[in-house]
Amino acid sequence: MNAIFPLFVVLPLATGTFLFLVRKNRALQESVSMLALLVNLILAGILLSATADGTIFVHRMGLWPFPYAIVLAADRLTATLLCLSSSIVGACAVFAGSYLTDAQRKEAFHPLLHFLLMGMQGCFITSDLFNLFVFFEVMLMATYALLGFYYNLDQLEMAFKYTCMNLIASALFLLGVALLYAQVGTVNMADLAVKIKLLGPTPLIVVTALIFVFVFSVKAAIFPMHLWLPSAHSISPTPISAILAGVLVKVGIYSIIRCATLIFPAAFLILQPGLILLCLLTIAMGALGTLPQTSLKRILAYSTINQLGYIAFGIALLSQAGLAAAVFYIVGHAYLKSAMLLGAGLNQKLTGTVDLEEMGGMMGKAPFASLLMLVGFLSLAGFPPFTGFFAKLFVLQAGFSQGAILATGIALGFGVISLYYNFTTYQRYAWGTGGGEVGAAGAGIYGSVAFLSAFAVIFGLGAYWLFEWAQLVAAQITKPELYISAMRDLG
Amino acid sequence: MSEALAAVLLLGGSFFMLVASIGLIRLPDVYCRMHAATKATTFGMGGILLGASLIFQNAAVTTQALLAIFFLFLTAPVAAHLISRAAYKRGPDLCAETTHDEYGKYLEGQKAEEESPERYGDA
Amino acid sequence: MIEIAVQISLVMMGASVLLAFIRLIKGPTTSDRVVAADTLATNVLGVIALFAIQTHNKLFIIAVLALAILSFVGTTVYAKFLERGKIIE
Amino acid sequence: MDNTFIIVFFPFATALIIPWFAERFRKNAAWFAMVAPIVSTWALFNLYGEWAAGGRQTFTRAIAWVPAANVEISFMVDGLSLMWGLLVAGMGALIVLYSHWYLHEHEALGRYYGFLIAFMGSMLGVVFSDHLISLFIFWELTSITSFFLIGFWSDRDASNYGATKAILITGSGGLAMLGGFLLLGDVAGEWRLSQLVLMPDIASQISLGVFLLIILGAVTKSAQWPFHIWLPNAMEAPTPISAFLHSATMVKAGIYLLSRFYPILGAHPAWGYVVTGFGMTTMIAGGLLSLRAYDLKAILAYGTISQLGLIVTFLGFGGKGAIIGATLHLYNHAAAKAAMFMTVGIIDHEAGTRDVRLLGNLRKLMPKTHILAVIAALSLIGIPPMGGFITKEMLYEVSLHPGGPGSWSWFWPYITVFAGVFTALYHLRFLSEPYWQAAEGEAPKHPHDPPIGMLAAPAILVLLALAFGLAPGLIENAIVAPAAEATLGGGAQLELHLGLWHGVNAPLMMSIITMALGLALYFGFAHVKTVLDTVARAWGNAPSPNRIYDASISWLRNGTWGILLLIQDGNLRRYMRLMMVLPTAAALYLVWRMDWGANVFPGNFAGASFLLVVIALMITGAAFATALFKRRIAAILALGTMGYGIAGLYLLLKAPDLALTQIMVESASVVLFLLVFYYLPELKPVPSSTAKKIRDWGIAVGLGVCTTLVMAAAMNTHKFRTIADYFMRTSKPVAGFKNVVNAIIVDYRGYDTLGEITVLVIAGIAVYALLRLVGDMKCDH
Amino acid sequence: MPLATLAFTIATIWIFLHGSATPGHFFVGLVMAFFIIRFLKKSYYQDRTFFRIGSYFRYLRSFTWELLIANVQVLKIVLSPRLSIRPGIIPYKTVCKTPLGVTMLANSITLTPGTLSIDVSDDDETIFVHTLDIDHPDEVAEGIRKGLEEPIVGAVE
Amino acid sequence: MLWILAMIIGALVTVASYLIMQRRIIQVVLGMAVLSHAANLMIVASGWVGDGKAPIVPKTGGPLDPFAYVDPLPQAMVLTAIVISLAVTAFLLVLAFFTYKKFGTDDIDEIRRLKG
Repeated sequence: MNAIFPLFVVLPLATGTFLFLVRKNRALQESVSMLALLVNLILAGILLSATADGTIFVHRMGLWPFPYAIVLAADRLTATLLCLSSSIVGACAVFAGSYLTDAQRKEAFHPLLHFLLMGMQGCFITSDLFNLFVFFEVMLMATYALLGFYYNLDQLEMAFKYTCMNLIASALFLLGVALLYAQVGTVNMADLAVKIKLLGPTPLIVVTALIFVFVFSVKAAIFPMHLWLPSAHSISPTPISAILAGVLVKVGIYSIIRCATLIFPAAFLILQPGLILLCLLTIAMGALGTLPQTSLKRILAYSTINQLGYIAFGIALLSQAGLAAAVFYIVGHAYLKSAMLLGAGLNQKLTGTVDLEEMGGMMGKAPFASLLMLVGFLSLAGFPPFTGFFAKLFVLQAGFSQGAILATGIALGFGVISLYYNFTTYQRYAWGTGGGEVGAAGAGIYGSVAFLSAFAVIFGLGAYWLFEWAQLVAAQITKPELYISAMRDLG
Repeated sequence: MSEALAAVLLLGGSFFMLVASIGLIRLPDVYCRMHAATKATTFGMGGILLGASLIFQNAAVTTQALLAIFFLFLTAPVAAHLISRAAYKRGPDLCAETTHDEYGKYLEGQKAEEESPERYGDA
Repeated sequence: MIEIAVQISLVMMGASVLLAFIRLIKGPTTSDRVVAADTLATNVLGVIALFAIQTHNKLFIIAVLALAILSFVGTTVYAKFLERGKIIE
Repeated sequence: MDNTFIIVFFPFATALIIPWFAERFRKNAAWFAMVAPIVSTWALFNLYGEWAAGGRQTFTRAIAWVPAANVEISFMVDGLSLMWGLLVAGMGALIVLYSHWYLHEHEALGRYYGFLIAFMGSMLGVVFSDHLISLFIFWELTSITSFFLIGFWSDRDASNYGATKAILITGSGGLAMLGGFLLLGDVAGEWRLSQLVLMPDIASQISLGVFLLIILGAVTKSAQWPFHIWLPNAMEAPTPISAFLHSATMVKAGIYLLSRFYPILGAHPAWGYVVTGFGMTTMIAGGLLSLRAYDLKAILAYGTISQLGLIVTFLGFGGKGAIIGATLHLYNHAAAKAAMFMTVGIIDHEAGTRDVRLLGNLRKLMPKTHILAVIAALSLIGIPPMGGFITKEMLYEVSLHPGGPGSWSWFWPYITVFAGVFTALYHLRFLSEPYWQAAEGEAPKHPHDPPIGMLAAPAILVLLALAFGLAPGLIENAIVAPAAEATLGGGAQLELHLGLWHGVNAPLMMSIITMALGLALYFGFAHVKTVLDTVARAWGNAPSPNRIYDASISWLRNGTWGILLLIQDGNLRRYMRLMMVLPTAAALYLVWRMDWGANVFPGNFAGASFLLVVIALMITGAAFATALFKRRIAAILALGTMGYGIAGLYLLLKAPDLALTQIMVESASVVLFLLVFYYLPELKPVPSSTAKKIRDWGIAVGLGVCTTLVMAAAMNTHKFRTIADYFMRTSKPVAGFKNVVNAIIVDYRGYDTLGEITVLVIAGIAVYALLRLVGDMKCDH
Repeated sequence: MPLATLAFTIATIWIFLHGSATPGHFFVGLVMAFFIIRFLKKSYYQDRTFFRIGSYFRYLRSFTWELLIANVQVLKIVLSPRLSIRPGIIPYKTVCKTPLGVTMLANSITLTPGTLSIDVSDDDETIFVHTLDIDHPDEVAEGIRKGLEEPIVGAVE
Repeated sequence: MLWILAMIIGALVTVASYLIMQRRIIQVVLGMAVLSHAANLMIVASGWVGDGKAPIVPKTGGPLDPFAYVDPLPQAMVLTAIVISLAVTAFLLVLAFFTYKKFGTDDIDEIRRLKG
């Protein structure tokens, strides 16, 4: 196992390169891409089952001793997110297969998709801060290329803004790495954890932690850094926005979790009030943003911000319960939101628009599609028995039981707004008399949307298993010494 | 002995570099400055590189140094030539002391005989 | 002896870099700036060569070679620009 | 399978498959839908037997759902839940029966019956739930299903509006209730109602906030003023739905919650004031509002509101009598009001309108319907021998000796009489205007009595109301008493002897007065109406709950755009400013709050050489030149110079490879810049005002200074020897590289290089993909 | 000489001076060669350039001498307290025929005292020379003819 | 040395953030380039503890003391970072170019289709 899980980086890289070389042969390209994604998913599943018993797999680059060379590590959290990313990307690839029509654009799509996957999975499995930066850049570069896939006016503008904002984030990241290296002279996460613990939360360490919070906030769209998200998620081609909302933002969340639990636990305790404030602002911004929109995808984008606020809130509680809730929320929201964005794409196929003003009466015209969307909206609004309800419930429980009454109360209060926008959006979409004729959509599209939406129900009715797992994950990541010793023993 | 020679070469080379820069500052217009820049820098580099090759006492380094010198002598004038022509075409702001300007006349004549609208800016 | 020479020449190079840089900033015309930049590049080459001597590192000599080429390319491109500068600026 | 689970989950199972039946058998799907309530009722009776056999002891059934977060679906069986179960299931059966005649062939029957049965299931879930969370879950399920049932005719704007209003108000109430539950659970450390009712002192521990949150859930659900506004709009639903959800069951869920929490929260000091206050206000407001309505269903809706107020008032008073009265009236009102709704449905169905001004003399046209309506109405007015009389008497009794806040208890009897008068008044109106008087206008269709099947359901209900009045003994100790006991909690034992005649006493006097006043006002209704209209005109457009709701909704829809634009105005520069200023501000705040020990910053300028200074000046100057040069070529030139300077700096820092790479990269990027701009024609200069310039420079300098300080501080605190020594030692012997940097790049940190190359490749592909579009780029502006 | 030959020559030089004869370095050498050739293309038509080595050396000697003078002169001008220059642009009629000759001449002119070639007329006959001080233009021309043109003509024509 | 490094970095950051906030696309791109330089310098500076030899192990074997050399790790990291920043800057440049071509303006304030 230790030997094969670097494949999560190498396999997509090889596949992507190969796919670009054979880009002229569309059939071969697509089949190989699907095959690789399937293999990836299987590997992720194996890793998940292997980490279930709490072992942390460590792969040392070139067998160099512990803190010096790059070390890849996979614990439960990593395995979970790997499964998440590979399954969602797979579904989106299937979707794209019958969604993208423009041949000229298609040929670059699959290679870039695999590079994107490589970047994300690299971020998940690396345990080296600078290596994390590198994989961030891989991921971002792929998204820069994929976001503005058709390069119309909107996409160009969006891609440009997105690129600029993320460049600032990268610079901040390097600043953070520099500060850390200057202070403790290492870049391996576990080693950093050890030495920072020795150093204690000096002001400089706290400032560094703050910098990292903001760096990862850009990916995770926490309040001041969320500005790129609405356009990026609503303008980019649908499969990409699904991946963005489903996995990419989770990369930021994942990194924040690692910082909070492994690298700077002490510093985060000092930062906690500010973090909670940021989370509430994020929730507020997301909720506020959904209200005046008329584009389905844009509403979904803002609701992503809203949900990310809740996830980050769970993390900011810095307790095992909060983290478990956050992990549950991450998984649930990933499948749910990508399902809904793909659903928006499905409706674009059917009606040729994502503008709610031009939709309506879908309940009669496309019952199955509107049923899928209904599941999504109910889950987003936090209604039982779907994942959304349990996710919110667990976060709120953690908050209340921790005595953060006011903050949790505010977070709960914004539930009213999410109630409002979800139901009105569904009404404007499914009820009423507006909208024109409805076309047809391929089986691949319906299949992928249904596949992803199914999780909203599965993890709702089967919340038991997911939450058990989330607690296992939380139990593991709240004990950084496990992670550290796993590396030490090999080093 | 060779050390002393190397030292002299180094000092001389960098001195000429300095001269070039001073000339760059003092001389009145682009063309005059180019005189200094081209000649002195090339010469200076030559000196420094020779010095280096003397110090290293190494076939590879020597060859490299010589090649570099050769290359500099080859390119510096070309560059100067290109720049000065371009500079003139941009607007021949010759300094006040300038006495003759045959080139200007030549260009005028060229303009007169064939009106060719320049076609740039369309990718 | 060599060391002293290198030190002195480094100082001189520094001064010339400074002067060239002043010209670069002052302008006045873009052509002046290009000339200054060209000189600057050559100066940097000199500095590198001196470093090669100081740190007995042959690598730098190749660098000089490569950079000579590169700076020439740069200058050429600038010249090309100045040619059609009337339009661009 | 346990009976409780059959009762609750069988309807859901049926609801899932009903659409298929509806596809197959169209109208007859009703009979399949009918299976669910019948099975539930049958199971209920089994359960009742089980419970009675067990000595009427409360018992619970649970399935763990997410035990780790202690979420479970668990049911408790006691008098209260059994009574409610019977109410819901029985009513459900009748409603389905009625719907079969009411609905037309072509309507979406699958959706209708599906949601109807699902609603019944969730309502049963509500009344049986033991665990707080499962109570909440079923509670929200009733909200959703009612949302879809109200919006059944989804192409009507009115029903969309009504559905949104209902889901918003009841849903928000539900959220508040959830908050209350979570806090309550944390305080009590116990999530099962069956356990909570055994904790007498819990009420004293919880704060007013928690109390109010839970009450909020109840009052929004059962349409108490000022949250009553959703109920009239909910009347857009098909009439059977109105009869089921909005008179008999769902709106009574709030009542259920109150009575379920009476043993838990009843001891709370605020209970009397808050609950009674809501009840009284609602009772009167509903009565008044119903007098100004013309739509029959609106009249009934406001009537329902007022009656709910009445019951809530009972609960607010508390005490034995009040609880019994509430329980009885619950039954009575459910039966009678549902029957009245059904008659209205019949009228609507046959006459094609519900406007009392267009209807008249229906007494002659549809005599059977008329009789049913009269009996039901009289029962609610409280005329003997209907059941309503008994409850009315009890209310008066209670109001004379209120268990609630005693300070202004003299006030209660008058209020109750007042409310009773209005109850009488609007019910008389409900009878007279369509049935007895002549019509002002003309009904679309010529009304006549419906087929007998359609009359069956209301008839049964009316019989129930009658039977309850004439022979209360049938249910009083079998069902009502246990329910009241459960509500009172604390193992209360009741032995009821209800009857119509208690001899001549104060309550009797009060009801006679009520009747007299009611009749008087009815005969002088014209004057009453003018008074009400003048009052309404005087009220004018003062903020009423409805206006506030509409205003806030339109603000949500339209007003938020402006606020959003304050932040997301699409201007990249503003985004950049935010992204750079806010983090810096946060960091500064942090720096200000924390104490930095002494000598964070180094004083010495060790290692500064002339060349370093020169290069530093060069870099800095070139950088500022890049910012300040007006001409782009000059700026690019300065950028290149800066790059060369940085290369020189790398040399000084003893990083040869870095210097070389830097110079290569720099030249490459400069050439790239130039090439790109080779294709750009002249751009028009964009001036920027001085104030903006100053602001930007301010921000920029601030950032720069912060970075400088932080970097200096960090560079001054090398607490640990870096891991680099290892590389120095092992590079040559182990990795086999003289140049340690190369060793690190290709060996120790190979993945970095891998990623770096990948980035280059992707950039290549991206640019390739972009350049494929040059064709499309032509002549675009 | 033919382009490819030249390229390979340069590449071999590169290998030789790099000290390590690996294909990779050879490739690098080739790349560099192509660079150089790209930018000096004008002057490669003919393959006579390897003959008359002697006259080459003559040219080289005089050129070096001129270069020294040139730099000394620059030194004088630049470091003299008051600039005493009367610059100007004068045409110089060359007798060189081949482009290579013209180019070499132009470049040499640039590197030799007080002169800087600005442009060559389209018919490759006149070289416009910027001169630092021209009290007598014909003297300057004479100097160029003597010091440079004759050796160049001897070498390449 | 330390202070000078820090100040250079500060100056670069200043210029970068000023340029980034300007109205012309080209200025923004230039700012990004400067910013990436600043970031690389930060990394290099973070490894600076004092003067030392370039991290190249001499041929003559035997025990060498690591303190005589400067820290090689930041150099390696910056080598990676430089190339990455080149790639990104290049892409951003091309993107800006096409944005200009499509919108026909290089004024950021006018490229505002995506509000709210």
